[in-house]
Amino acid sequence: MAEYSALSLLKNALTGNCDWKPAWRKPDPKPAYDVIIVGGGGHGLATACYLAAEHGITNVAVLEKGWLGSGNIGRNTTIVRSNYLLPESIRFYDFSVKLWENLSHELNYNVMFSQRGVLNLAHNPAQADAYIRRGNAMRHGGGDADWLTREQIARKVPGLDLSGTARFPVVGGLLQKRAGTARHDAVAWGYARGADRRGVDIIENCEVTGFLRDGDRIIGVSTSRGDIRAKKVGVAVAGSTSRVLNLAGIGQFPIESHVLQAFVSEALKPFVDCVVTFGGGHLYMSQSDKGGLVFGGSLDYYNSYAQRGNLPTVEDVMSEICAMFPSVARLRLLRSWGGVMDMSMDGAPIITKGPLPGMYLNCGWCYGGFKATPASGYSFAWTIAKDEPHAINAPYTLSRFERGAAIDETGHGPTPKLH
Amino acid sequence: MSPRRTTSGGSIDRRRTIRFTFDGEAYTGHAGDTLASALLANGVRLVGRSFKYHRPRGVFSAGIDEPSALVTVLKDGVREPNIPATRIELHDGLRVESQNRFPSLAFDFGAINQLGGRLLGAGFYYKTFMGPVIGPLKGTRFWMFCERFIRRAAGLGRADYAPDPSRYERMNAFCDVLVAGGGVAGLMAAEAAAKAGKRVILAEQEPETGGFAKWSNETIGGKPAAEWAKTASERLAALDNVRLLTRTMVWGYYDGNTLAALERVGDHLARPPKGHARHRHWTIRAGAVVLATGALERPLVFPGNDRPGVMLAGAVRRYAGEYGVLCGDKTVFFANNDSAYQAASTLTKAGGHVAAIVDVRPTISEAATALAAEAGVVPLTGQAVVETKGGKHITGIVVQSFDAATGALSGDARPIECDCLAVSGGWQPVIHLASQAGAKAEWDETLQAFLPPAPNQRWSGAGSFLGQMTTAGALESGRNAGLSASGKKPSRARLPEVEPSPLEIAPAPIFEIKAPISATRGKAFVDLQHDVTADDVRLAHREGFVSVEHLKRYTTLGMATDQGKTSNVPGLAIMAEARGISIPEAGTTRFRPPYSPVAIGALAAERYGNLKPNRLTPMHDWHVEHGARMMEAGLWHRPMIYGAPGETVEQAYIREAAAVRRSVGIVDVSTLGKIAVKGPDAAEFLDRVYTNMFSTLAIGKARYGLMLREDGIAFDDGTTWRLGEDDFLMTTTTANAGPVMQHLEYFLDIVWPDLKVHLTSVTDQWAGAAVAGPEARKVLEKCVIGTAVDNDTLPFMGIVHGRIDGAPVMICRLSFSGELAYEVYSGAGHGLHVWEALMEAGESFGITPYGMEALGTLRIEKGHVTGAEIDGRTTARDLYLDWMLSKKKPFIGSGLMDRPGLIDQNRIRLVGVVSLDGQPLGGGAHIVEQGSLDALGQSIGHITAFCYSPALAKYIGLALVKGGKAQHGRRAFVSDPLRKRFGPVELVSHHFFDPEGRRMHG
Amino acid sequence: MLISCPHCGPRDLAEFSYQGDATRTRPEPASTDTKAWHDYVYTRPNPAGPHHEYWQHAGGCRAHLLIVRDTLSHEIHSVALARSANASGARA
Amino acid sequence: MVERATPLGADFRPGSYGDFADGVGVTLSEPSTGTIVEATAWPGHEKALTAALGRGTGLSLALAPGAGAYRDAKAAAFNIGPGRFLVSGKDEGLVDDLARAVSLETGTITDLSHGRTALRIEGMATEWVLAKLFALDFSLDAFPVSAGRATAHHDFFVQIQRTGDHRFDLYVFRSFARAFAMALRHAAQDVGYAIK
Repeated sequence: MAEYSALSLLKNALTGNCDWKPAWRKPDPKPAYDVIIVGGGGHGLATACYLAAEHGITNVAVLEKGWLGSGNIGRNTTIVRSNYLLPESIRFYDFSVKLWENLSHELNYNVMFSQRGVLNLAHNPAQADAYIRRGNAMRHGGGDADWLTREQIARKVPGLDLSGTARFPVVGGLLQKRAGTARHDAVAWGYARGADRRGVDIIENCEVTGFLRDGDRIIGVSTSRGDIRAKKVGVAVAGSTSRVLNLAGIGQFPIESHVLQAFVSEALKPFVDCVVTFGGGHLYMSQSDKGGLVFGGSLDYYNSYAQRGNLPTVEDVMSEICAMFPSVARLRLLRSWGGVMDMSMDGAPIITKGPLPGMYLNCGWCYGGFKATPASGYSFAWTIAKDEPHAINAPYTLSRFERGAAIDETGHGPTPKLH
Repeated sequence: MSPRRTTSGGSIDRRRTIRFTFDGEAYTGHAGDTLASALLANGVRLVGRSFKYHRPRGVFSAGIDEPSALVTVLKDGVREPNIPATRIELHDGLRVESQNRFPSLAFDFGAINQLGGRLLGAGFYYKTFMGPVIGPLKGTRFWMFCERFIRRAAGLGRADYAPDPSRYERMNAFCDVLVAGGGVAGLMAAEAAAKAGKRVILAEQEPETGGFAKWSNETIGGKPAAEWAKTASERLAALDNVRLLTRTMVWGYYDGNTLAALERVGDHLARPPKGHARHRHWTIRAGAVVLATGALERPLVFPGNDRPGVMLAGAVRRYAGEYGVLCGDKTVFFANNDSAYQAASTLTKAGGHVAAIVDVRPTISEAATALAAEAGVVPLTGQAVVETKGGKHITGIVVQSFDAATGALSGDARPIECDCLAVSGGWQPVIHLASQAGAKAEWDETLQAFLPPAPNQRWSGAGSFLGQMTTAGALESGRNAGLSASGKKPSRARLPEVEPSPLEIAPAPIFEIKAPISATRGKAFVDLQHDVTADDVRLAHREGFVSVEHLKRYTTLGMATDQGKTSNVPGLAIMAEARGISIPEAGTTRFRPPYSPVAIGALAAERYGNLKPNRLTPMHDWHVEHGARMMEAGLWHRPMIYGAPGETVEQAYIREAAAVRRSVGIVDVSTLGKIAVKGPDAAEFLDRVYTNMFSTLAIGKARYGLMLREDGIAFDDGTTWRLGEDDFLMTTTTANAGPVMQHLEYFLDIVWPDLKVHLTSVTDQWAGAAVAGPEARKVLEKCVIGTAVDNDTLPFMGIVHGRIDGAPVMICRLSFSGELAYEVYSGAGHGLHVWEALMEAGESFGITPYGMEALGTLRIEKGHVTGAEIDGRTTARDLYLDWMLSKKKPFIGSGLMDRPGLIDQNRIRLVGVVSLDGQPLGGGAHIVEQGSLDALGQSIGHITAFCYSPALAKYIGLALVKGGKAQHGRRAFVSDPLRKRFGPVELVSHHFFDPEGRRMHG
Repeated sequence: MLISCPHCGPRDLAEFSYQGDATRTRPEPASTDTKAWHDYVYTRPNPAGPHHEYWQHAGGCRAHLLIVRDTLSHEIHSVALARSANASGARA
Repeated sequence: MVERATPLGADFRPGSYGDFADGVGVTLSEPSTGTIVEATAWPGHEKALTAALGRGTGLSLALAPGAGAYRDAKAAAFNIGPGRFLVSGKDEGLVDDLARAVSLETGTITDLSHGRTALRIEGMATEWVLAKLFALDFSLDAFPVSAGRATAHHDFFVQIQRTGDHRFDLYVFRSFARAFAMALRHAAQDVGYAIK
């Protein structure tokens, strides 16, 4: 019997649920490992899991400063999609969606990936063209994309303001059917358990306070629980990248940390089926399995490590949601929170060997880290194991800025707050 | 045996009867009632169903902390779900429905979930529904199939899709001192600050100030406490420097002492007056804040603790004291502290009957014993409730001896009959706002509660928020906080007198009675709304979800609409015990805004239904009157076409564009960004920001300019006019007017502060009309006076000043269309006047107004680029504008524009596209070298703009294609799978029409 | 958040536009040192703590401000008009 | 002379609106401003500029941020930024007078007579209505008569001068004027308003 299944649930229910094992062990750190992953978020845990599962590298430790999954894996709006414009992005995120589709099985953990679709609304002909360009790019890249007319949208998403008098009337929408939502915490826990069951040590409350060096080379880390040596050190601490790189003496880096707020309403009976994004502003909304409407908007637009948002952004987001769904005005905001985004200079991530010998870096996820979790872990594990990038992360170098090879989905250039 | 109304007492207005319905059934209550008190007064105990197990639930609290009695309010033709009955003021016509039940509240199919209790524990969903690995339900299908049913069962209330007709508004306020909470401490603080001459705002979430004083039956200053509070409140309301806001909850504490509050202006009215808001969202910038937000009572955790009739002791007290409602005929109190004895006393005084007091402590204070005696009972000390009896409401309890030190139960289980069980597990200060403000709460061993952290913004605390649980403490700390917020020292003046309070409010450290649970006893709930049990907490512990955040996420503890107001601390205590550590070691969750749910419409209020303002040109009304179909361009509205009856969009723009090439057309270009660039260094400045030279431009001439970003990517283009030696008028694209202005201001303020240049946005100062076509000059000749417009006076790129029909105009000979063309600028207030004069002058030439579609057609024919090509990723070279990159001087972007990746010939670059099958091309379509709709080829680029060209009589477009110029003459295909279009095209030069520019120079 | 504009006084965050890190030095305009330009345009210290940054009071007096603000607490330590701050060499 | 058209449109017509049964709380109007000019001094020449503006308008302008001066129905000026002033006058010739008065050594003058639209709000509920839109302290102590403020309500940039205890002149970009008037009217619904 699989550790987790309907049968095991029944068996345990009959015995008072006393036999469940911890989802992951709580080991003390060993003095040395083959690979250390700094950062027990989604990407770090996925990396460890794939190192063990795909490359047979099991002498691995994941070091987490606080509680596991406490970064953006635990504070995002749970959307999974690959509706990108540029070929590099499409290739990477489509690969990720494919991994998502089998993830619950692979991990024997229900991450509740639900392909409910993501619909981007277009409000004028120019915006429609831009979305169609993107949808066509997705189709040419091998992915799925459909264009919906206003009538089709009306059937799919009741409650949207589709009147001609709307300030931003809907002219159509780009639907990616394979996109959807997943249970974010379950992804962290599932990967943690998957890694743990394959022998990886997951060490919580273990803050990296410095890097051990042999000349230029990184040979381990100092932590709040002692020094730990490793042949390779992977860093996957999006949100804190600059802080951790600082410990390695890297003081300037193409990353800014910004706060992004997210919101959830009170739980409701099913209200909206797919993920909807509003083109008249920056807003996206979906509904969780528990019933809360989950939504978010733009960054707060200034550097922050505070996980604490500000009021004008709250008001902007609420205005947009009311413009999109006029009935939502009557519903109530239950909770808001902030996550710290690793905003890169072109909006695309960095997954690379380096920048120091013995170090491997995974960062710069901007808004897009959650959906990337499987592909990020997969390709980062590959890069660490083989010392060269996988085809999907080959463009995500650090040197691309100096070479003039930015991967700029929005076209906003080196203004991180706008990506 | 049921709850009922007393014959007298309380502060409700018994002369005013109010009618309301609950689940369609008609009831009455009195003015001053909440829905909860009125339902209880009517003997209604079953009010809702719980989230997961659909267990019957009743009113549990008397305030904002209510976890169980959630209802849907039907008003204004819309549904408002999940509103606590304890927060709804009774008013005539109130209609309310219970929720999360089917088909009815009393008989709910969902209750079947209770049978699967152990199966449905914490983490249940993560361990199953992964589905088969093969077959039609593989992948995500099986989960999605199950999810449909799970979603229907989950959720609480049902929302509808009818737009909310209510009005909401925002109010900005400034004050020296904001007092959050209008209980005794808050009233004292506000008065002290007001007397110190400060501008004060006092916000109280309830309809009346007073807090506990309203129902405590104590005296303050020799008067009944309720009366004292009323007088204090009236005194404050009479002061000019005090704004007293009731029904106003401060819900968010943001940076820089900015606080957010929600005033429920109209919820208690049957119908708000015309134009008045339902809710008002206050943003308050406070010099200092006094947090006097009080404390909330905690329940105890024991089997069956969720049955209707199990309530908080403080709530039972409030219903008796304030509403004249007895929550039962036979009430048992169950406590670990003395506050339950005050409640019992109040209940007795109101005419209620106390059946027993069960206390987990082995000994209790004399004062408590005395209060018990007044209530006619001897407290059952050292005992605990281990079971409740009953179905849809409580009918009795079972008690057993309890060892407070070990938690062990012993001896006989003794039943006690009752219909209400009033529980008190101690008090938790409402520290949410302080926690939001930034710091971590601190555990207090004595009070067994989290106390507010040391302030890290300008706030001070007062009253039970600080753990000052007595009225005397509230009076004193309130006054001191008010003084301190006013920058004054604590006062020694006499405070109003109160009775001594020898009671022991600090509780024994008991949170849970661990009695074996069973089907009949019921589960021991921690979070009543989300059905999280003590066993769920222990299961989370067993599976390693031990950090408080993991506990919360794994079990959903504290994540319901009440945000764990009654459950957070007990949950934490149970986890701490399981881990064998102290509560502060186990941690506390961080509180996030809002303190309690806030209507989303209230937060959006200030937009007035218009997310973005409409920006209109001076000729807007004319366009609309003349059949224009308007389209958005950023905030602007511009004519897309001027449709004649029966014309399609395509027919209209072809007609308009053809008219321009044939005779003359006119288009509104007022939306172009315009910036006055003035000063002795203006020319030097322009040399630095444009890639090409402007210092060499002659006065009275214009030049086309291109700007790059610092990273060397093309940013914006436009013409800049030299009106004088030190006076330029820069034009930008419509979309980039704001960003360009900001870009220029940044460089002037930060990079080149030594340059003497002033910038002013004059976009709105000028109306612009472009007159284009072979007959354009003749039109101007007919109406312009004060200047000639011939080729010598007004050559290409020349500027002249004159008048049209009395209005001063400035005319520049510019061409976007490739025709002989002029931009006629006039003061915006004269724009329509000049436009009409031009129309009249052009009448004999068949002047045709044209819109954006025709404008686009004309520019595509000429191969001019716009935002579709300058899309933030293209370089000047990609667009074949390298001739504009001056080699004589550096400019913004010159440092990085030559990076290898940016000069790669194989980048996607500008080409022209001609449709070879006579079909339209489609914006956003891709270009492929081979393939079909069924077997999509590899994309080598995309179409940025297309049109039917009347001049060339075919469909043409602009595209960005790999290799650019090298592809000229090549065959390829347009591939547009989203619109199911695939067809042959030829890639050609983007200069389709009159490449030498003879016509515009003509 | 309130920002005390040296010209306009304390104003709401919504009136201001964030203009980013204020510690970088722009290379000489004619410099062809791509690395120097790269560092200026693309890299930042991004500290967790006091941060020197520019804001524009876009919805007010339009002036750019040099602000020192803590990125952990959002507490603002100092605000100066960027023009005078840069001119007087007070720049970090 | 060609009359300058108002951007406010046909909806902005005299009458009483909103909840005015017990009288109107505010009155809205479009005051006639022949000239609106932005005048900016080079750093260090602020004093010379205010003096020159004084010569052109007869106003005596202090040099403090936000300071302003007001002569009923004649001219008004207030500071809107470092060295920057918004000047308005009834007379259309004022723009030429000011251009003559302010030399290039002192600063620059930019004509915005067509580019900005003034809206006047007055009445006992004025501060209440304006507080809905602007995060400004409208108390008399914080915002004295004749002082000015440059501020914003979302996409609306607005420059405000207090011209009476309960009277303010609001200068907005002309293209936004109609939308702004709508927002103002909406905000005044609950107090009742008249358009003059």
